[in-house]
Amino acid sequence: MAEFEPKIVAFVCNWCTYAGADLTGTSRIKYASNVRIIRFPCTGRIDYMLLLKAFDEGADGIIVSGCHPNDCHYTSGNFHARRRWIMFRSLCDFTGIDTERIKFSWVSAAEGAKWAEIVNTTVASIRELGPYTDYKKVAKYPEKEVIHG
Amino acid sequence: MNIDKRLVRKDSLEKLFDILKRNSKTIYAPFTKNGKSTFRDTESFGAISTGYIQTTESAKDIAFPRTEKLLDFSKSKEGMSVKGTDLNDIPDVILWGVRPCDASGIGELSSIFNWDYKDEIYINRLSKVTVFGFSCSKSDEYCFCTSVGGNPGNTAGSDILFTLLGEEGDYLAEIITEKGLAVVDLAQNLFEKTDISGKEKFLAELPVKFSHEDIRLKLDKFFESKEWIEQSLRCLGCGACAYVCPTCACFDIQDEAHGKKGSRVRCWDSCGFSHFTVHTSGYNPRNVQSARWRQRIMHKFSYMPERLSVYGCTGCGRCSRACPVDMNILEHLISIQEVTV
Amino acid sequence: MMDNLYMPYLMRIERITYEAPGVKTFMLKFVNEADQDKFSYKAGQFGEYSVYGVGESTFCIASSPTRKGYIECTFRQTGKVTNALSGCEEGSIIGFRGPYGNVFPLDKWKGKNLLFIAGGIALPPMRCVIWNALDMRDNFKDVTIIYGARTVKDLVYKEELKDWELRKDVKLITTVDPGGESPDWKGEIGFVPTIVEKAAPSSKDTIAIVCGPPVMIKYTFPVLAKLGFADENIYTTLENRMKCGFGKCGRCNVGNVYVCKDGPVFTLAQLKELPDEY
Amino acid sequence: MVDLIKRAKELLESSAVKVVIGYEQGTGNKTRALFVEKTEDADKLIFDSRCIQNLAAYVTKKEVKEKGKMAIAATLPVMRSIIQLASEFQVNDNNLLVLGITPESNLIEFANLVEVETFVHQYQIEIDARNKEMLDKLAKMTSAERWKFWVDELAPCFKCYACRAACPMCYCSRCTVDFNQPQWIPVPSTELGNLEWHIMRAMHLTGRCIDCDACYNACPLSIPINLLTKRMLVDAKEHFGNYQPSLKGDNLMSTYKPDDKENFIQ
Repeated sequence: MAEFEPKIVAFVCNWCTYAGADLTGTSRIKYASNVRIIRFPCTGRIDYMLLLKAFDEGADGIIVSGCHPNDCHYTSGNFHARRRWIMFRSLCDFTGIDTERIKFSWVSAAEGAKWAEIVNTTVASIRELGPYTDYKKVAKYPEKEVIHG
Repeated sequence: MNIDKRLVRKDSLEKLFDILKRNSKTIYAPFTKNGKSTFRDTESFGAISTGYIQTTESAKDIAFPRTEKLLDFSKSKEGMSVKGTDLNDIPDVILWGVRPCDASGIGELSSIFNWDYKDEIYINRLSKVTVFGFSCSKSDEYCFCTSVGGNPGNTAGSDILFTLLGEEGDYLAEIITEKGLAVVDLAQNLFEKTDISGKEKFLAELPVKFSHEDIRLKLDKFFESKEWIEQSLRCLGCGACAYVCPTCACFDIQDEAHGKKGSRVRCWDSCGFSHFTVHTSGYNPRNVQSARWRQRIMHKFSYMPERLSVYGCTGCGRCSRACPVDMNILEHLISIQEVTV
Repeated sequence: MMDNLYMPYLMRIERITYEAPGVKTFMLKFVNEADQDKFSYKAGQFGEYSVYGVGESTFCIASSPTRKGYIECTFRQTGKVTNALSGCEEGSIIGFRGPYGNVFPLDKWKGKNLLFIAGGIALPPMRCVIWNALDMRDNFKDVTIIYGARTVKDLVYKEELKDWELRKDVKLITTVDPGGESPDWKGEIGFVPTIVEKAAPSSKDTIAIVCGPPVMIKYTFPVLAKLGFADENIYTTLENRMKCGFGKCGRCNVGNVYVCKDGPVFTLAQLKELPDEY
Repeated sequence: MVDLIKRAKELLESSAVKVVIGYEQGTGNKTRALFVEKTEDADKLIFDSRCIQNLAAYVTKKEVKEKGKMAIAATLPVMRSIIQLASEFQVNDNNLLVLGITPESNLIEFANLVEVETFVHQYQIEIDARNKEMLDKLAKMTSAERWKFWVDELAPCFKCYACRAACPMCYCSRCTVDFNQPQWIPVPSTELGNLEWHIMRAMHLTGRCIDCDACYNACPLSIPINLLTKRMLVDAKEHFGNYQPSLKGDNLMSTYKPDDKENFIQ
């Protein structure tokens, strides 16, 4: 059997992390290719439902990243996001969603190397954890024929 | 066919369960979780709940599942392929422990799914079900089957109806249909010949509380009544009543897809939801809760009798028990009967 | 084995016509010829159109049953499914099941004048019966079409309107709401009920078919009554929300009448018997 | 409750309010909401320990609001809900009068919502012992065990939305689940969809839920969904300090502090 290749979805803000990831590329720093990047105007826009949907659609891990505190292009978007992440993460923990599979980080436009490192460590740790079968089993619908209670 | 009466010893029920299991029947029986009972695929006789007046959920799930695939589709380079639900996959099911009001509700549900257009998914599911009804020896303040044409020992809808003969007694088994007979054939020695008659004295006593014919006639001129507004003021517009009801059949059709593959599914819906009838334009013909409550009662006691010749209510009282704000259908029907137009 | 009621025909989009902002017409052909052979419908019926993975949406068949080999539908992009339909290209495969509902009683109307009154996106449900009538033109006396939209841009079937205008056997009156006219607009300016009143078609031996937004219908009925139309001679189609199309899902009923089975075509006389829930 | 009946009659007679929302005897041992519009109906008002439905759910209901100024018999959880609703501009002194019922079952009338707030702030929101025990039990489980617990508990949910209907904070005229563009949560009841719905519900109530248990009491299947909001309450307290609904409107999730602490962002 082929080695497990984790599918990672990264939700990043346009102004810092996306630019940072860009820098990673232009600096020719090599990093794992398991990540699909989705760009948002701001971390404040990253709805927690999107994270659940990513798992639903088969992601094994998620990266959420944006500007460092005080660096938000819109002044406070990342502060709001941070509160939301704190609560969402604890709700995930409470419902048994594997919080090890969701990495949060601050990566600025100048931190190309940090981005590469975040991706590489995330891929490595998800590779260790294996595919997110617990979630996929429950999301198996619509393959299942009838859902009784 | 004539109803054949047999005696089933108290301890034979478990043997019957095991025999059916050995004949690879799926058995849906009442199962209690968090103090609420629903019908579940049950592996052991010991897991079956007993002593309930009525299960929290009805057994309609068995022929009309809350979520059910209608068809599968997949897109590929070759084009689109669509495949209907494979009806051969539907297992043979014994529905165990259904109360007579629930069993008779199957008939009402069927009248909807057979109205003109025959819904073969429903029909096929139902055709695989053998219903073991259990008569009621107890009732509570929510029960009113006798007011809508039923009774605690009603055989309608059951393939075999079991009646407990006294607290610690044996069961009288009435074999009502060919399907019931087929079960007897699997366990001949458990169904003993008997000449017992008169199960009535073992049944719950339930006086008639209103006349459903009177209600129907009353409703003909009741559409504009203020009573609907008064009754529905405390209704919060959830779907609990519809979802526990044995005869509510309203549904929604939705597509669920992942990537290039998916299914079209049918799922329960409720006329009590405020968005049930909203047009795409935003216009809502039933834009207040009183109109939605009226629809619920009118549908069951006026529209269904007129269009399908059956009443959409079996008097099981589930909706009243499940209602978070104590909308008691029996009480409301009585007040409809009493109010002067 | 019985047919799965919910199984749509696979339809290929043969041609897409841009009608008005957000409004498109699809010409649909059956992917499987066998389906085409067993399929038949009459003017006034509707169907469930679906984009796989998105869902189903209800609208009428806008083409005339006299035109064989295809069906057409016209829709405005408003909800989830119509948005997805709008994103389809020529050659795409969509689903269609139907036909459902009752029909316009064209046979009963033979020998009479026909007056079609439509507003905005409600011309499509009437287009099937207009073309049906025109394709058997000898059976009817005068045919009048009064059609209005908010603006000139919003008028649908622009090519066909030209066609009808040129025909000697059709009297076409088009109108746009005040302020909706373009510099070269030659039609009427005013709301549909006003224009109907102005045109004052004779009610003698005439069937009126009215279709449009609720407010247009509300104000057109009294005008027709004033012109002497009997309630039995005024027809319209209702468009309640539906899911199944055949009387099971429990949404579309108005009192004990199911729009999907007993409708969508009703006479005003029938509507007046119904409770106000449409 | 003689005081309440007397006061309700006075308020209706003087037209100070158009409707008094309270409790009446229901079926069997149940109590239920009563809307008193005529003074003679005020005699049906009751109050005792069975009156646990959160009546604040009605003050945002269109059909009730349309009647005019409301008075509401409000226990502590109801008063808390009302303060939260006021902070979200759903009620105000012009359309609502609070007839408070103290934890000692005494009637206490407030001139305005500021007084209600002051009263409410005397009491902390405390999670009851039974649920605390349940939360502790869950906390001790492994992540995988908790996952199994919730998938099993939520599987029976048939999405009747009684939890949403009974919750005073779920007053949106169009809930996220009623939208289909995008369709965040599948309409049918499915294992994952049910979980998503309840996660979303808990998130939307974070910092707003006042722990009245209306959702759990309304659930026809008695699914312990209130544990989700309870855990959010506990965690919010831990991260952001003590939480009380407040007229200032600084809702937990719509505000922030530059020095909010966390330990998981790299």
